[in-house]
Amino acid sequence: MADLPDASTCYELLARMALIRRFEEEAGRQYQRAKAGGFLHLAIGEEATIVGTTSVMREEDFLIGTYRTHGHAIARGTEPKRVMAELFGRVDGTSGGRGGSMHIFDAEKRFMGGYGIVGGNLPIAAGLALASQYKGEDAVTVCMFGDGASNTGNFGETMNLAALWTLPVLFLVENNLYGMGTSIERHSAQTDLSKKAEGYGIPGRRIDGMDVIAVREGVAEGLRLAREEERPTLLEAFTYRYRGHSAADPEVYREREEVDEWRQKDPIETFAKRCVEAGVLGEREVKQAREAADEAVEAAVEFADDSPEPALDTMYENLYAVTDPGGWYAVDERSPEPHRGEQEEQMPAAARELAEAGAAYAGREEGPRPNPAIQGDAQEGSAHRVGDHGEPVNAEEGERDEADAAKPDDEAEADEVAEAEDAT
Amino acid sequence: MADLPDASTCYELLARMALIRRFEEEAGRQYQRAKAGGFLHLAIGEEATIVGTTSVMREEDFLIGTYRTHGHAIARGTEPKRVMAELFGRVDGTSGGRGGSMHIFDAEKRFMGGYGIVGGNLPIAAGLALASQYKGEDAVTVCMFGDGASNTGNFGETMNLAALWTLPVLFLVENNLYGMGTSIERHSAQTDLSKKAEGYGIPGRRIDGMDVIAVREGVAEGLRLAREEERPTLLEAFTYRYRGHSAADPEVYREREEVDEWRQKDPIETFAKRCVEAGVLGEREVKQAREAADEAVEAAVEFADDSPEPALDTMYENLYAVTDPGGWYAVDERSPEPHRGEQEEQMPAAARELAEAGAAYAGREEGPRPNPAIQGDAQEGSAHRVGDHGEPVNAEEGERDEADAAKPDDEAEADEVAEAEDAT
Amino acid sequence: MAEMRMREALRDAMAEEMRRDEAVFVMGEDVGVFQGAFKVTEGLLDEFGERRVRDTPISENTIVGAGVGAAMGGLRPIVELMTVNFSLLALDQIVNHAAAIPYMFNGQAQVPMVIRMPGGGGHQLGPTHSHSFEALYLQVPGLLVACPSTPADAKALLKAAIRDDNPVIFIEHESLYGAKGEVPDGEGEPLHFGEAAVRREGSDVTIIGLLKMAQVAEEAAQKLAEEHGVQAEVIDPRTLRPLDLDTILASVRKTNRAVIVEEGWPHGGVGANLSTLITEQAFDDLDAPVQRVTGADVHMPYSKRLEQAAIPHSEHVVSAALATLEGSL
Amino acid sequence: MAEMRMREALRDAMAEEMRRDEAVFVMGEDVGVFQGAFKVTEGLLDEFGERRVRDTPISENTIVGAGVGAAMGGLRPIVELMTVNFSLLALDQIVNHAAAIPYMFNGQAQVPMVIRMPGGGGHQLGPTHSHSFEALYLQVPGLLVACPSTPADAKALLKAAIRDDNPVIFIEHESLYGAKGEVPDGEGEPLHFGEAAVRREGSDVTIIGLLKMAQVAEEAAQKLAEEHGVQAEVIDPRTLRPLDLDTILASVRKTNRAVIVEEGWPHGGVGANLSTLITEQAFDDLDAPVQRVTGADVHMPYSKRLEQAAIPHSEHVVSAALATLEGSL
Ligand SMILES: Cc1ncc(C[n+]2csc(CCOP(=O)(O)OP(=O)(O)O)c2C)c(N)n1
Ligand SMILES: Cc1ncc(C[n+]2csc(CCOP(=O)(O)OP(=O)(O)O)c2C)c(N)n1
Ligand SMILES: [Mg+2]
Ligand SMILES: [Mg+2]
Repeated sequence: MADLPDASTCYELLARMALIRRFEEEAGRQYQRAKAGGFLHLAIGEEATIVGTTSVMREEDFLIGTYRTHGHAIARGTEPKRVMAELFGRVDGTSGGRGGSMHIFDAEKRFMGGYGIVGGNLPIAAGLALASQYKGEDAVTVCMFGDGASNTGNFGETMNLAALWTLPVLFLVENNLYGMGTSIERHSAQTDLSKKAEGYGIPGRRIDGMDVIAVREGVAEGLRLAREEERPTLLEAFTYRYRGHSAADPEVYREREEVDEWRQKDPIETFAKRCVEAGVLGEREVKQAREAADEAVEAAVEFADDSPEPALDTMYENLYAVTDPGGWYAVDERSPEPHRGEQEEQMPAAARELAEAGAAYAGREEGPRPNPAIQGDAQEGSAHRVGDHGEPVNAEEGERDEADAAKPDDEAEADEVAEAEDAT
Repeated sequence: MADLPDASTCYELLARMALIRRFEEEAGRQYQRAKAGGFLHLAIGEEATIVGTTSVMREEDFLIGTYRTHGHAIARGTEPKRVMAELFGRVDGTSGGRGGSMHIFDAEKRFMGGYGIVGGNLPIAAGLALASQYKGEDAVTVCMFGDGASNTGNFGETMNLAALWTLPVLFLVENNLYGMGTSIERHSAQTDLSKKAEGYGIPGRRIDGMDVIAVREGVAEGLRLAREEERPTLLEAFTYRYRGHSAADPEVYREREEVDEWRQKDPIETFAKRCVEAGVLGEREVKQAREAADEAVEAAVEFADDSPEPALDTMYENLYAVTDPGGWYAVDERSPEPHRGEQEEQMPAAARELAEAGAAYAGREEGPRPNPAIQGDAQEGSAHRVGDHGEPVNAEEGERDEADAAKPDDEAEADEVAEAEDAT
Repeated sequence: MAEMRMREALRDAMAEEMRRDEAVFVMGEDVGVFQGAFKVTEGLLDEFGERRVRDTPISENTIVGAGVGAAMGGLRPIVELMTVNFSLLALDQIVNHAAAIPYMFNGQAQVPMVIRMPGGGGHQLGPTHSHSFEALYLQVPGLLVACPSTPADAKALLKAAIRDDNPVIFIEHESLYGAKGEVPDGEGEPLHFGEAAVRREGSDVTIIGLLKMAQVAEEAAQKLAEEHGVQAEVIDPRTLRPLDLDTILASVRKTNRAVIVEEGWPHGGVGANLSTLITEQAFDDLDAPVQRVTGADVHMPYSKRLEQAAIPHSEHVVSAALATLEGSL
Repeated sequence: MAEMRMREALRDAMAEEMRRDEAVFVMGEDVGVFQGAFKVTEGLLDEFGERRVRDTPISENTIVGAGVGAAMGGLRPIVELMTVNFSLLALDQIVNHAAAIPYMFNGQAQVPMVIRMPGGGGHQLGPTHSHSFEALYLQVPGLLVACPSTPADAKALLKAAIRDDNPVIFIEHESLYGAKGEVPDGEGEPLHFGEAAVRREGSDVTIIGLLKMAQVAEEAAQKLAEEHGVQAEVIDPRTLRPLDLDTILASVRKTNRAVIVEEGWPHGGVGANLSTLITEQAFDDLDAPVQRVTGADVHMPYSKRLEQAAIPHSEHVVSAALATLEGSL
């Protein structure tokens, strides 16, 4: 096991992970209260992979991720309140309320998004790296994506291009063993994802994504290779999401026991314990990190609550950059001319009601979100899954049994768990 | 070196390769005379890979290829005259004149196309294999594609799916060292293409694509694995196209010497020589194979010339299968209602002229095709490149010098040649 | 008649056709163990097993392409793309392969497959998850395009689509999955493609709406009657390829006015196409230019407020209808 | 003024902008060593070297995506897709990324890139290589769409596109690459997007044509004048997003009749969009329904005869124009 860094670094790592965890739990809670809408993908359990990575990046490096990147932005230095405001769809959100949970972005922190299309960020990462190389800057682009994304066409295309052009990029697959409800054995013929890019000339390495120190080391070496030798790498970090894919996920595809086992390796608990045992941090500091997180997240909610909703007449802002001369001098006949319904005073009653409810499933202002699985609105994700204290509810036994009944092959899944353990 | 099969098999292999060669040479000539239009991609030099493959396939197996598949169809048993008629755009063509050179198809011979989109045939191959597996039939699908196609997103996606579902499919990459004008070192980070699918769980193997016997053996084993063990394989056959990518290709990207060296390994010459030396075939039989090819191709041209052009009122035929009941009972308001210009008597003069010229570059009825590079019509491919006897013309010295001047790095290219030689 | 939700009607259509024809199978991301991202395939894995209900990797172009190949090989795949937004990744297989193959190989191969995909806005899914691509698909020769708005139509059209020998783009609306409606008992009859439904009769103006906007059109007609004494005729085209222009024209010839409401982008949309067709064929019958109500010309914003303002509501349709009547009331 | 071919004009535009701005570079399949599939990038590798003229693997979605990333990182990529037909493979990056990013990230990132792609029919390239996708691209908010028909416009529009901070779809027509025309000497001025060109003045009917069809429109006008005494006004929109509807409307208000000619598919095409816009804005000025002449609703057949019959010719435009004048001549 790798050595711990100095005390202040350890504190920072712990505090950052705790902040992200608290933020995510609160986001889940706010989602239940219908303050946040759309899909909500939480990365609870994956904090070591996130924070380990960003902790060894330089300010000028680029980070680019997926639709599960509240934590990534925060790890990169974006204020939690701006992420929360984005979830609330407010003007002070990272994307002014336009992007939502799946499309967080912070140019200043070089957090380059937040993308809703699985695999869509890979070629963009290659392009960012190309820009750095072209300009002779020594920034590295870190591109994070899921195990499921490694099956997309973009994966192969981008690996080849990055290798061919020796781009300064580090690919990091956050292998949480599932792409939505499909376990890795059922979606990828090659379950050792670190090998998946070798055929394109990109070497791979596996790291324990639950151990923030191991992640730091692996990423630091990948950054070095990219920065100094212009050699892209593929890192596979084993990690796990405790929550469902998104809030609607009834999780029929995995066993409660599997989740519980991974919880034993909780990246925050284990790291805190290790720091205390090694005498690097005291119990007091651990507590302090937690409390700081509580405070920051509480403030974030307050801030987000106070932030105004975007005005209707901003509908077309930033759709186009209006440049001149040589650019276009006139927009066409319908945009950004206001469109029926986009004028404040003309907003139709039905729309106003829905909008004012501020809810994905318009209902009571702050009432609990109805369970779409029952209401008939289940989606890629938006059901009732989170308990009062932000802890995942493993549904009542009755429900669970039903879920189990849907499983084609319980044994196969038990095997998966075993293998997954071996892997980390 | 593997043993030769019996005499009649050897004769059949030789005759089939000679037939394809003659066919392709004649196609090139007819293209120069503007009897064939569009792009013309010849596979001259690649006959051993084609014929070696089909010679060990069963009747019920599927073959699917690219836009360079005149030979593949003929190897599968399609009559040359029907392929020629397709090049001429006539009703007796394999696709009734609708598909052209890039879209040959023969359902009866289970030659499943002929696709103009690079990489587009890969997922379709997986689907054909799935159909066989699903129905419990033991047909194997052989999917052929180029080195350039191994960079497409479809490649990675399809490899994974085929491996995951253990589909009875054999992937065969016809590595002719170039994707259009881009040499393999400049388009693929991994130049050992047999390794390219390992990351997806598909083992690879390299074979000498200029040796019809080596191809037979490699493919036979791949077919066995697919058929008996439901294990897909990736075979990389080293081969070479003597001609340009298509007829317009000025070939500035490679040296004349490289082409000449590959010609030394000519699949037909070397195989004929070996057969004769081994006493399996006599000179007379070799001559007979050539003459049979001459005759068949001559007959093909005659047949194609006599075949009528499609009537305008067939414009919408086979756009839709009109099924009933439960299908659609009516087409919509514009198709297949004849459209302006689709009625025989109303065909506009301009169109009639162009159509009657029968030429891609409408000009004299049977005059030589103008050189688009000069005329300003150069394209993905359609220039004057072929000499009187179907042999590639290495352009006059003057032109060649100009072409060389455009090369950024002659040395790099020399290296490529060297490496390419190593590779085979 | 039983009342059921659209997702159940769709599932029943698939299950019935799978029972009827062994060649029919379903594949897509999370259609099996997960029971479908929107629970439309719920229960199918249980009944039909992994051979016929196939979870796929995230590989849209290859999922569709494998469907094309399987269809050419004699099967009848139902491919689910998790949402229309991702169908752009599969467009090459849809347009250059599925739609082109029967024609370019002159009928030697057919591609009897259904590509189901839900879309639309209204759930704050933001810019990458709220598209309406009806207008994109209706352009393509060789495809059939369905866009049902009721559970009964959804079931009957999906059955027709599965039995049809052409590639069918079957567009569903995420907001309608939970919508309830009467569905005929038993297996029911497939619904012919190319038959529009007249949802409400009226003499003053014709309102045409599809998918979720079929509902909005009906709401608008209700309001027009109650608040303005205007009798609107409401038409749901149900399929865009083939399009039942006859029914639409007959209505416009009667009302002399038309409004089209769609959720997609304004430029080159369904409305532009319909408006042109109506104007070309019934120019002299029109007392006012055809009006369109469309989604806003933006990538759907996440903010509930902006999103709601970007989607058509019945008020917009009412005001468009009144505009066609200006001077005549 | 010097006479040059469109491919040379395009190359000059790129070369001049590359000299002017180090951030501009070109990438695409065979743009370098091969000198471009259609020789548009001829000579650029020589002048600018491999860093700025980059051959890519065959990976359309990733080529465009890498362009998006490079643009976000401060460069100004010109991405060449070998033909429009292959752009379907890149549509996710074009629509869900290039077009959406500036908006969905609220202006924090811009995507100043040009995606050049030639298309169109007429060379017997058959079903997978003859598309006209203007109508597909004009639908998408966030994109600019150019479709020049003369060497001078091609040069000036491409320069404007390269300097513009928005993602631009730059559609070229394969049949026009060899077409000659006068091009202003020297660097010349970029041409503003959203300015249509009136190619010929006339009072009887307005004919709108783009790309190759701008030529066909002019031929038709010639014939109308010579053979029918009809004075047609010919307009080339030059860009479809933004669209200079003002110039078109001004003409229609004068002639009271319009014909649109395009090479693409009839359903939901450029013509449908324009016809709707004209009818909406100038309904009372129209003496006849707007006429469209479009490509046939098929995947382009290879046969020269069928292909020619599937593409609009001046005769079709003449007959459409005469149809708008029926009764008034
Ligand atoms: C191209 C595309 N296809 C499908 C989806 C729907 N989808 C969203 S997340 C997801 C699973 C992705 O799994 P993985 O890459 O492992 O990331 P994780 O969610 O586990 O972080 C799917 C299928 C999508 N957003 N984009
Ligand atoms: C998706 C796509 N991109 C680009 C092209 C243009 N193109 C036609 S052939 C070719 C090169 C293909 O090279 P390879 O796969 O090695 O096959 P080969 O021509 O050598 O047989 C290219 C780029 C195409 N047809 N399809
Ligand atoms: Mg995952
Ligand atoms: Mg090749």
